[in-house]
Formats: sequence, C-alpha cells, structure tokens
Amino acid sequence: MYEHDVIVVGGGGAGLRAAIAAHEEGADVAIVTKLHPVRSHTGAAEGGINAALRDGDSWEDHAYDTMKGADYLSDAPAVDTFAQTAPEEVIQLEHWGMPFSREDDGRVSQRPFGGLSFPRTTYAGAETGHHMLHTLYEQVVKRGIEVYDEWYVSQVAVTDEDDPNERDCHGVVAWDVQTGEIAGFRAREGVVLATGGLGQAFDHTTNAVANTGDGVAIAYRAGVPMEDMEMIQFHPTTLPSTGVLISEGVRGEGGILYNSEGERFMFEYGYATNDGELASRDVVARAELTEVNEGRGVEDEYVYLDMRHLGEERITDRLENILHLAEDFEGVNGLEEPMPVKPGQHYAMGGIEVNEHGETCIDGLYAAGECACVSLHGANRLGGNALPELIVFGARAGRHAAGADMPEPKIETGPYDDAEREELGVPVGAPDGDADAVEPAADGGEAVDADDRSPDAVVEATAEAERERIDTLLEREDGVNHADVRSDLQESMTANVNVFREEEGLKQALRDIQRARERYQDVYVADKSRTFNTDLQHTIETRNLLDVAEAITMGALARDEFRGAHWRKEHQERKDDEWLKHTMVSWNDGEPELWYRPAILEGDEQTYEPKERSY
Amino acid sequence: MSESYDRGLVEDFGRWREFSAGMWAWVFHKFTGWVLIGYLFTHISVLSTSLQGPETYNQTLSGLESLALVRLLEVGLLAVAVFHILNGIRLLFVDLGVGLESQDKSFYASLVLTGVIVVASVPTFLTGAF
Amino acid sequence: MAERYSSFSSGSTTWLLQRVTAAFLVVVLAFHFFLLHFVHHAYEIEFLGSQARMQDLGYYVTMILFLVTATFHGVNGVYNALVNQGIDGKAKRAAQIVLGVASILLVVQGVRVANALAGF
Amino acid sequence: MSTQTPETETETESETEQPASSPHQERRLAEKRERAEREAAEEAADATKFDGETLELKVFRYDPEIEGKEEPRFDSFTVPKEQGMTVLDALIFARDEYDSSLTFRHSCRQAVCGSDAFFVNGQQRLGCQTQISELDTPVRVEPLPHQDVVKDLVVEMDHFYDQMETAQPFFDPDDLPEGELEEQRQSRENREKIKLSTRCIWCGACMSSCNIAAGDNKYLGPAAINKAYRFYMDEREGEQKRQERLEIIEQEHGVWRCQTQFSCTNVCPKDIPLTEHIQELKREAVKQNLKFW
Ligand SMILES: Cc1cc2nc3c(=O)[nH]c(=O)nc-3n(C[C@H](O)[C@H](O)[C@H](O)COP(=O)(O)OP(=O)(O)OC[C@H]3O[C@@H](n4cnc5c(N)ncnc54)[C@H](O)[C@@H]3O)c2cc1C
Ligand code: HEM
Ligand code: SF4
Ligand code: F3S
Ligand code: FES
Repeated sequence: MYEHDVIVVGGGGAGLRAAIAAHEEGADVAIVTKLHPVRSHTGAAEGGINAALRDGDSWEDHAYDTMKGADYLSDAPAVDTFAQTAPEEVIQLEHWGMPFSREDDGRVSQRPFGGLSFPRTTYAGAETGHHMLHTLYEQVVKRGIEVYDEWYVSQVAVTDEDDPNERDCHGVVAWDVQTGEIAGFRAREGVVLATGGLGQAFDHTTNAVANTGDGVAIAYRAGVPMEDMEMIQFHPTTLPSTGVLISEGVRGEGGILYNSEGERFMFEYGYATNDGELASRDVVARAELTEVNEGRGVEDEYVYLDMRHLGEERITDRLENILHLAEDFEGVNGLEEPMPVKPGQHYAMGGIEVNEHGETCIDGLYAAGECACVSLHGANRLGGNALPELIVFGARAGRHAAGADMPEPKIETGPYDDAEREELGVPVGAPDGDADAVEPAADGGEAVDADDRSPDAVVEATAEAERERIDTLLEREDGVNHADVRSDLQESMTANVNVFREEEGLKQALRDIQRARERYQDVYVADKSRTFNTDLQHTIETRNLLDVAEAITMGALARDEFRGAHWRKEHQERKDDEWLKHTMVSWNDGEPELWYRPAILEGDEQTYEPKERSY
Repeated sequence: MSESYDRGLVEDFGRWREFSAGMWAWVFHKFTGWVLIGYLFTHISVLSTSLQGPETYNQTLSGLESLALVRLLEVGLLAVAVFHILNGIRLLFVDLGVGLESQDKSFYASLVLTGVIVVASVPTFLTGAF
Repeated sequence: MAERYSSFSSGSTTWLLQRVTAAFLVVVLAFHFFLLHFVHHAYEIEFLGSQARMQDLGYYVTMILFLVTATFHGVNGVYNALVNQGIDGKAKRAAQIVLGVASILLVVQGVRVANALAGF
Repeated sequence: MSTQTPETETETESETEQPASSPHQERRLAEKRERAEREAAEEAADATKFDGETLELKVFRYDPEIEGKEEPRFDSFTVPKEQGMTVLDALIFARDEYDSSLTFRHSCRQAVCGSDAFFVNGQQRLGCQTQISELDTPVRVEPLPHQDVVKDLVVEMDHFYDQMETAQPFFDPDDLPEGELEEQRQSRENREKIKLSTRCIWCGACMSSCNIAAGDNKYLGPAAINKAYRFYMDEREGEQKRQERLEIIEQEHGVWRCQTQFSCTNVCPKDIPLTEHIQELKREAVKQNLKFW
C-alpha cells in the first residue's frame, strides 16, 4: 500500500493545479494518473482562458456572461467565486512562465469569444491548453511532487454506510498498467478526482480516447450524485471526419460560417442577428444542424467555416495551429479553402456534484475540473470558461483537501430526505435490479468488511475486491468483446441523445443501454497478460461509459424543457417556473434514482434574474 | 541502452536504409576523419625516413610513388580529404547557424563537388603510374 | 531518477578548438595538397626540394602549426567519436591516455622530421 | 492533397461567394460516392471480407509474459483502406476487429498528447498524424528504436522523462512584478523566438532518431536541450537559473554530444528546428565561457 496526505487522481489541468495547491499547503501529495500528465486532454484545448484582467472589464461582467450563457442553471456562489478568482489564477500561470500571446506593450493578449461581452479570453496562440498543461506540469516537476503515471484508478476506498452523506473516503485503488500490480493508495487527508471528460460516450467527439468519464462513474458508484448530466455541449466547429476541434478562436478572430448556398446563415436565417457566428455554442450548433436538416448543408452533413479573409499574416500569428489541424486531419488548406465543420460532442457541463471547495458529500472525497459539477456552466459552458475552472476550482479543492481553513460553503451536496424525486418508468441501472450481477466485483462503497473500519483496512479490502474482480475478468475464456458494446453505445448516444432530442429517441437510448448492460455481463478480456493490458483497461472503461451515458439520458428524458444545450423537440421553451433546478442521479446501489436540487441564483453580491437569452 | 532481448529487425536492418542526409553526412565525415588521422600517422612515419638521410628518403618516396596501388590510394586520399574539407565547411556553417534549412542540399553538393574534383585530378595523380 | 550531472566539465573549449583548427586546416590542407600534388607532383618529390621548402621559416612554421592543429583536431575528433559511443569510466580514461600519448609521439616525431629536413 | 481539381479560373472570382464549388467539396462528394459504392459492394460479396481496397499492416509484437510472443515477431493485418485513414486508425481497426491484445499508446488523435510515436516504415512518426495514403505498403509499424519495449508498440519512456527533467524544465524568475494582477512583460519578438520551442509534446521521436542518443545513454538529447532553450531564451527567465541551466546543457553529455545529424529535426512532428536550437546553445555556451576569460 502506498500512502500520502493527498492523492490527486488525474494529471490534467485540474489535477496538476490541485496537486500544486495541496503541496503549497504543506501536504505530501501524489498524483495518480492513467496517462503521463503531459498526455492529458487539457493539452488539446486551443482557444483560451477567460479572466477579467483589463480596465473596462470586471469580474461581475464575467459572472453575468457566464450565468447568461448557462441559461440560468448555474449556482451563483460558484459563478461568483469563479469570476473573482480567475484573474489571479491566470496571472499566476503567467508568473509560472506560460507563453501567452502578447500585445505590443508586452502584456498578455486577449481576444473576443462567443457569448462574452468583453474580449477577455487570454490565449497562447491556438494551443492555449497545451501551454497551460505543460506550464503546470513544469511546476509539479519543480516541486518534486510524486507522480504515479500510467496507474489506472478503478475504485475509491469508501466506508460502507447506508447514507452516502456519512461515508468516508480513505483512498483509492489503482493498478499499474505497466506491471499489472494492483495496489491501495491510502490518502490521509483527501482524494481529489480530476479525471476529465466523458466524450467517449459519443462517437463523434473532440475528446480523447482516454476521456471515458472514469472519475464520474467511480464517484457515482461510491454514492456521490451526478449533477446535470444531460447538459452536454456540442461544439459547432469540429472536423467531420475525425471530430478534431477547430477552435472558437477562429470565429473570435472573425471567421465566418456559410451554408451550401453561400449564405451567412447565422444572420440570414436569424439564428443570432446580433452576434452572428459569435453567439453561444449551443445556438451555433443548432443553427448548423438546422441548415443541414433543411437541405442547405454541404453534402447533407456539414457547413463551411471560412477564415481566408483574415489574411495569412493574422492567421499564422494567432491561429497557426488551426492550419496544421485542417491540413493533417481533413486535408484542407485553411488559407485557400473554407474548412468543413459540423457539431460534435465537446464538453460535459455536468458531473460529480461538489461545492465551491470541491467537496463531495463523501467526507475526504473531492472533485475538480471537467469531471466535477460545481454548477458553474449550468446548461451551457461558454468557450474559454473551462480552463479557468480547472485552475480556480482545482486549486481550491487541493487546498481544502490539504486541510486549509476555508469559509463555510454555500452550496450543499448529497442526497437529502425531502428532495423532489422522479420515476422515469423505463428500466435503468443494474439489469434486474441486481447490483451483484453486474460483473465480477462490487461497485465501490460496498466492498468493505463491516468489522474493521480502520482506514487502512478499508483501502486494503477495496484493493482485495478489485484484485478478485480483475482475476475473474481475466479468467473468462470467451464472451463479448467490450469494443462491440462500446461502439453500440456510442452509436445509440449519437443517434438519440445528440443536439436535437426527442422523447422516443431518449427512451430508445435507455433501452439500448439496458441491452448493453446485459451484454456487458458476459464481457471477457482476450489479452491474458498482466503487462500493459489495454484490453483490460478499455473493458473497465466501457463499464464507466455505460453508467455515465445512462445518467445523461435519464436527465435528458426528465428535463422536458429547452434550456441551453438541452433541446427537446416536444418542449420548445424554457420553463423557469418548473426547471430552475438541477437534475441529480444517484446510483443507489444499482437502482439509479433521479431527484432534483434547486439552482441558486442568489449570490453575495448580485442576484441573477433569468432573462431571455438572445445573441 | 540495455536491451532485454534482441530486437533484430528493429535495431539492425531497415535502419541504415532509412538514414537521412544528415546521418549519412555524419557517417561519411566520421569515416573520412578517421582515415585522415590514420594517414597523418602513416605520413609522418614515411617522412621519418628523412632522419636516416636523403638517400633513404628519396628511395622510399620514389619507391612508393612507383607503385600503382599507392597512386590509386592517393586518389582515394584526395577524395577523402576533399569530402572532409567540404563537409567540414558545411559543418562550420551549421555551427554558425547559417543555411540550416538547406543542410541536406549542401551535403549533396559536397558529395558532387568531391566527385568532380577527384575526377578532374585523376590525370595529375596518375601521370606515369602505369 | 536521472542522475543530475554535478561535476561540471565544460566541453566548450575543445568544441571551439575543434572548429578553429578546422577553419585553419581548410586553408593549410588545401595549400598542402595543392603544393605537393599539383605544383610539384608527388612522384617528383626529392629530399632537396623538401629541404629547400623547409628552410623557409614561414613554411617551417606553417608546417609545424599544421602538424599540431591536425593532431589535435584528429585526435580530439577520435576521442569525441568514442565518447559519443558512450564510453565511460575506465575505458574513457584509457582512451584519454592512449590518445594523449599517441599525439605527443606524433608531434615529437613530426617536429624531428621537420628539423631534419630544415637541417636544424 | 492527392486530387487537385484544376479549377483555377472559377476559383478566383467566386472564392467566398460559392464555397460549394471548392475542390474540397468535390473531393468529399467523390469520396462519399466511393464509400457508398464500397459499402454496397461489401454487402453484395459477403465471402471476401473487404471488397474495397485493403492494405497490409505489419505490426511488431512482443509480450514477455505470453507464450509465443516472448520472441519478437511481426503480425500481418489486412485493413480496409479508407480516405483520410491514419496509421493510428489502422491500428485501432486491427485491434478492435482482429486482436484486442494488440497494444499501443494513444489518446488525443490530434497530435497533441505525444503518446503514439512509432517507427513507421523506418521513420519515427506520430501514428495519428501519418496518413496511410502517404506510405508505401505494406506499412510496417514498430516500437521506437533505442528504447526498451514493454509490449508490442509500447516502449519504456522513463529514460526520456528523466532526461527532460535533468534539463530543469521549469520557470524560475528572479523577481515578479509587484501587485497580484501584474503580469511580467514579454516582447512579441521574444515570444516569437521561443514559440517553436514551446511546442514540444514529449513524444520522444527525436531522441529515438538520434544516433548519438542511441550510443550515449547520458546524452541529454534534443528534446531536453530544446526544453532548456525554451527557458534560456525566455527574457523573463531569472539570471541565476539561466546560469545553472547553461551549466547543465554544456556539461560533457550536453550540447557537445550533438553531431548535427538533423534527424531529430526531420522527425519532429511539431516541426521544431531542434538542431538549430542546439547549435544556438552551443554558441551561447562558447560566448559565455569566453566572457569569463
Ligand atoms: C479539443 C478541445 C478544446 C478545448 N478548448 C478549450 C478552450 O479553448 N478553452 C477552455 O476553457 N476549455 C477548452 N476545452 C475544455 C477543457 O480543455 C477541458 O474541459 C479541460 O481541459 C479538462 O481538464 P481536466 O483536468 O478536467 O481533465 P483532463 O485534462 O482530461 O485530464 C484528465 C486526467 O485524468 C486522468 N485520468 C482519467 N481517468 C483516470 C483513471 N481512471 N485513473 C487515473 N487517472 C485517470 C488522465 O490520465 C488525465 O491525466 C477544450 C476541450 C477540448 C476537448
Ligand atoms: C581540412 C580541413 C578540415 C576541416 C574543415 C575539418 C572539419 C572537421 C569538423 C568540423 C569536425 C567535427 C565534426 C563534429 O564534431 O561534428 C571534424 C572531425 C574530425 N576531423 Fe576534421 N577537418 C579537417 C581536416 C582534418 C584533418 C587533416 C584530419 C586528420 C588529421 C581530420 C580528422 C578528423 C577526425 C578524426 C574527426 C572526427 C570524426 C568523427 O566524428 O569521428 N580532419 N573535422
Ligand atoms: S522535440 Fe519534437 S520530436 Fe522531440 S519530443 Fe518534442 S515534439 Fe517530439
Ligand atoms: S539527431 Fe542527434 S546529433 Fe544532434 S542534430 Fe539531432 S541531436
Ligand atoms: S494520439 Fe495523441 S499524439 Fe497521436
């Protein structure tokens, strides 16, 4: 067993920032990550980091834009904390040497981004995430923080109380991908989950192959609710053949969208008569698909994004990376041709329910970054708001986990008795409601022997259960290949839980997921080696995708309104009376339960009045 | 690097074939450098015959020069020296950071020029050898 | 963990000298070749001719410099090549000694030859 | 790139108005037609698995634990050839369709994570960045040379990471501006100077291609030296650290080992002019040392 004060799971932007913060609090920190930190998907972020840095801008404006973009489904305390802290965190990055793009006077540049009332997106070329990730990792190296890289975390070690609010987290169980060793990691102070996105639940996504929602699913099965899972952002400009992202920066710099008729449809068809291409992402993504569905798409599939008029100099100065991406992954020369683009899954607004200190309802378990939901992005995330979220809430989670004194949180977590609950009437969760039948071993929270509750025993027992589970998986001689289950799931999700959602489709998706769960019970791992067994790893990840996809679909089916990224065919309006509340899904030991928690629109400094959202 | 087993194909074959210009330049420069320093030692030992007096010196030199093999080797030496000089100049430019983009072209140029100079000097070198 | 290289031994001097000698050698070697193969043909070289050239002080100095720089350049080049192959510890020490001794012998012998020719 | 429809006249006048007639559009239409045809054909002829064009992928296999794989060998996979297919796509296909134990690192699919540097047809390349159509067939995929193989295409990266860390890859300014929200100033020119060097994705291709690094285990290697360059040339870097860093790169197994073979520069997927950066640091080291005399 390994032992540290704070264990950070994940080495992306959020995890690295959390580790640095915990280290600065004096804790002995270790990062456990399935990819070497510099391989994390934060490195793929292109556009930039929002922060109110300049005269004429203010954190209040940033907060307001964020709340409006979120379609009023965010919690004000999270939004305020975020907008207030983002500037110092961004300057902190600069002080750590991040190579931001610069103005003539040597200050960091900012550019306009969709949904922002001020050009406050700080950037480093079109590779902002790459530079941020590397800058943070450099600071981790500088501090000598221990990194267990290529260790796959598969469980959190949590005590077995009936009420999730009373559970304690004492560590994690991870498995060394290179050697197959399965070990417990005891965390004396806290565990921070920072495992990133879940895009692999869909088949056209900007996310990496490693973005399989592990942290979300692990915390979920340990008893933490998932919040607002239906809120999935589809990015309007991804390359059709691969899903590689073309940054919003292109539109920020003045790029234009055309349909097959050569019309600038954002204006001509009135999707966003003020902001045009720079409207919020959900608006643009729907506009594009509407164009395609109405027959004005190119080849019935996509539209064009044109940046040629910006001129070679400006493009190479600020968007050079885009030229490479378009060339390498679509064979298009962005200086000479318009680039084909279509919407693709991009970001999960929802995730592990946490408060503004990153705490979940389980004591000692934290989450930060894309896998968490402090309820900052609500129903739609603004471009350039995720990277600052990583550093703002990553740092706070790390600090709190290391035992720093922080004020009483304003956001509540965990299930409570008189919460409003809902039955969907469609089978979900473990097939036949039998959690034990779902594959060889338990799902966290269940594994621990009741007699010995010492933290070490909890961690060791969870590790032992994991060893058994993996042995069982490896012993099976034949069955279903996880890749088949995964691709069926992805197809169904993209067909039914995409930008446009219909009741029947959503129900179909839930049926497909049930079927996938049943098939998954017969899953087997063909590769019997303990050395670098990616077959085994992907098999376990697929299980996580099933849980995550189910919660997404449940939320989408329940929320019968149109808010932010969530569009429902049968319900074409935002229903503020009924739906200013978060959807929550609890695993409930195999019988997922859907319930609600009201959104908080009242902050310390300002109260947010839901207004019509027009761009 | 400690290889835990023989990586046969990966490490041996298929590699030199894929060498790029810069790698070949390095191989040739190394080879010619070693030949030159080898020659320097030989050269000084041949010239050392002068310590035994003019006759020995003259005899050794003309003796050697009358051998066709030695004449051929001299052409080889010229080739080696010319390449080492030309590529050496190329390397000096590289060290100064000049013309890095055309480093492959300058390597090919050194090769071609070496060839031309050697061919052009063959008559001079082989006069009376056969 | 990689070892942090603590013992500071700069390679910049020998690196620079290798380039400086190379620049010098370009000129002298070309001159040498030209003189002894094209102006005078190698097969015509005689003691008297060599002696006559060597007695010119400028030529004598040039040749000694040629010898010294070429020796340094060549031997240092060989040494570098060996280090590039990763030789270390004892083998490296041995290479230093062998190459060092060889170059001293070469230079001494070369100077004796030059002196003999010049008649010093 | 392969199909360039000669369309010069129409293009100049109707560039922005009619993107619909761009060569790209036509190419995609053609592709789509082709794909539809291929799919139809596939259904018709069930007997032969793929009817369209296929390619042969030869992949290096090794697993110290599995009988029959302890001895390195090459496996052949037949993969249907698709437009825009990359080496990584082909590997994924082979894994998902034929042999789920085929092991290789990959994640981002867009040349930023640096996981999938392989030795493809004798050159170090990123799988996700290499179009199959640009390669001779059969396509031979091997793990990066000069590194221990863990399994199949997965190599041991620790040595590479160690060398990167030896270069002290972090920023260490002398003093920071007063006031919490004051950034350090940096000129555009200076940012431009370090720009290319900051692109490194730690893929290890350069190190694997370098003959010197292969022979001399202690050689810092092009990526680590480039990392040092990135900080050394940054005008925000502190004087103290700059000196320390210079000492690290100019010790015996630092910059001097580079023999300007350029193969690192040739293989770098991020087009970083590595040799140029190494050479610049050599000159810098000489200059600094001359100053002390
Ligand atoms: C193409 C693209 C462009 C984007 N551009 C922008 C932008 O311009 N501006 C912006 O603000 N946002 C942008 N975003 C969003 C933003 O980049 C992401 O939300 C953010 O980087 C997520 O960071 P993270 O630290 O939460 O996760 P990641 O960076 O994905 O890191 C996750 C980490 O968790 C580890 N991990 C995962 N599962 C496990 C496990 N089971 N065990 C151990 N370790 C595990 C991984 O190894 C990895 O290190 C973009 C996103 C994408 C996909
Ligand atoms: C005439 C002009 C010459 C030039 C311009 C020249 C140039 C160079 C340069 C630049 C190098 C260094 C290569 C590197 O470190 O990357 C080198 C290496 C070398 N030179 Fe020369 N050189 C010349 C003459 C000579 C002579 C006369 C000799 C023999 C005595 C010689 C022997 C060597 C050797 C042995 C090496 C090392 C090769 C290796 O890397 O293994 N050179 N030369
Ligand atoms: S310098 Fe280039 S080749 Fe080397 S590790 Fe970095 S990106 Fe890869
Ligand atoms: S390949 Fe090696 S020799 Fe130098 S130029 Fe690159 S480091
Ligand atoms: S998969 Fe990330 S670089 Fe190729």
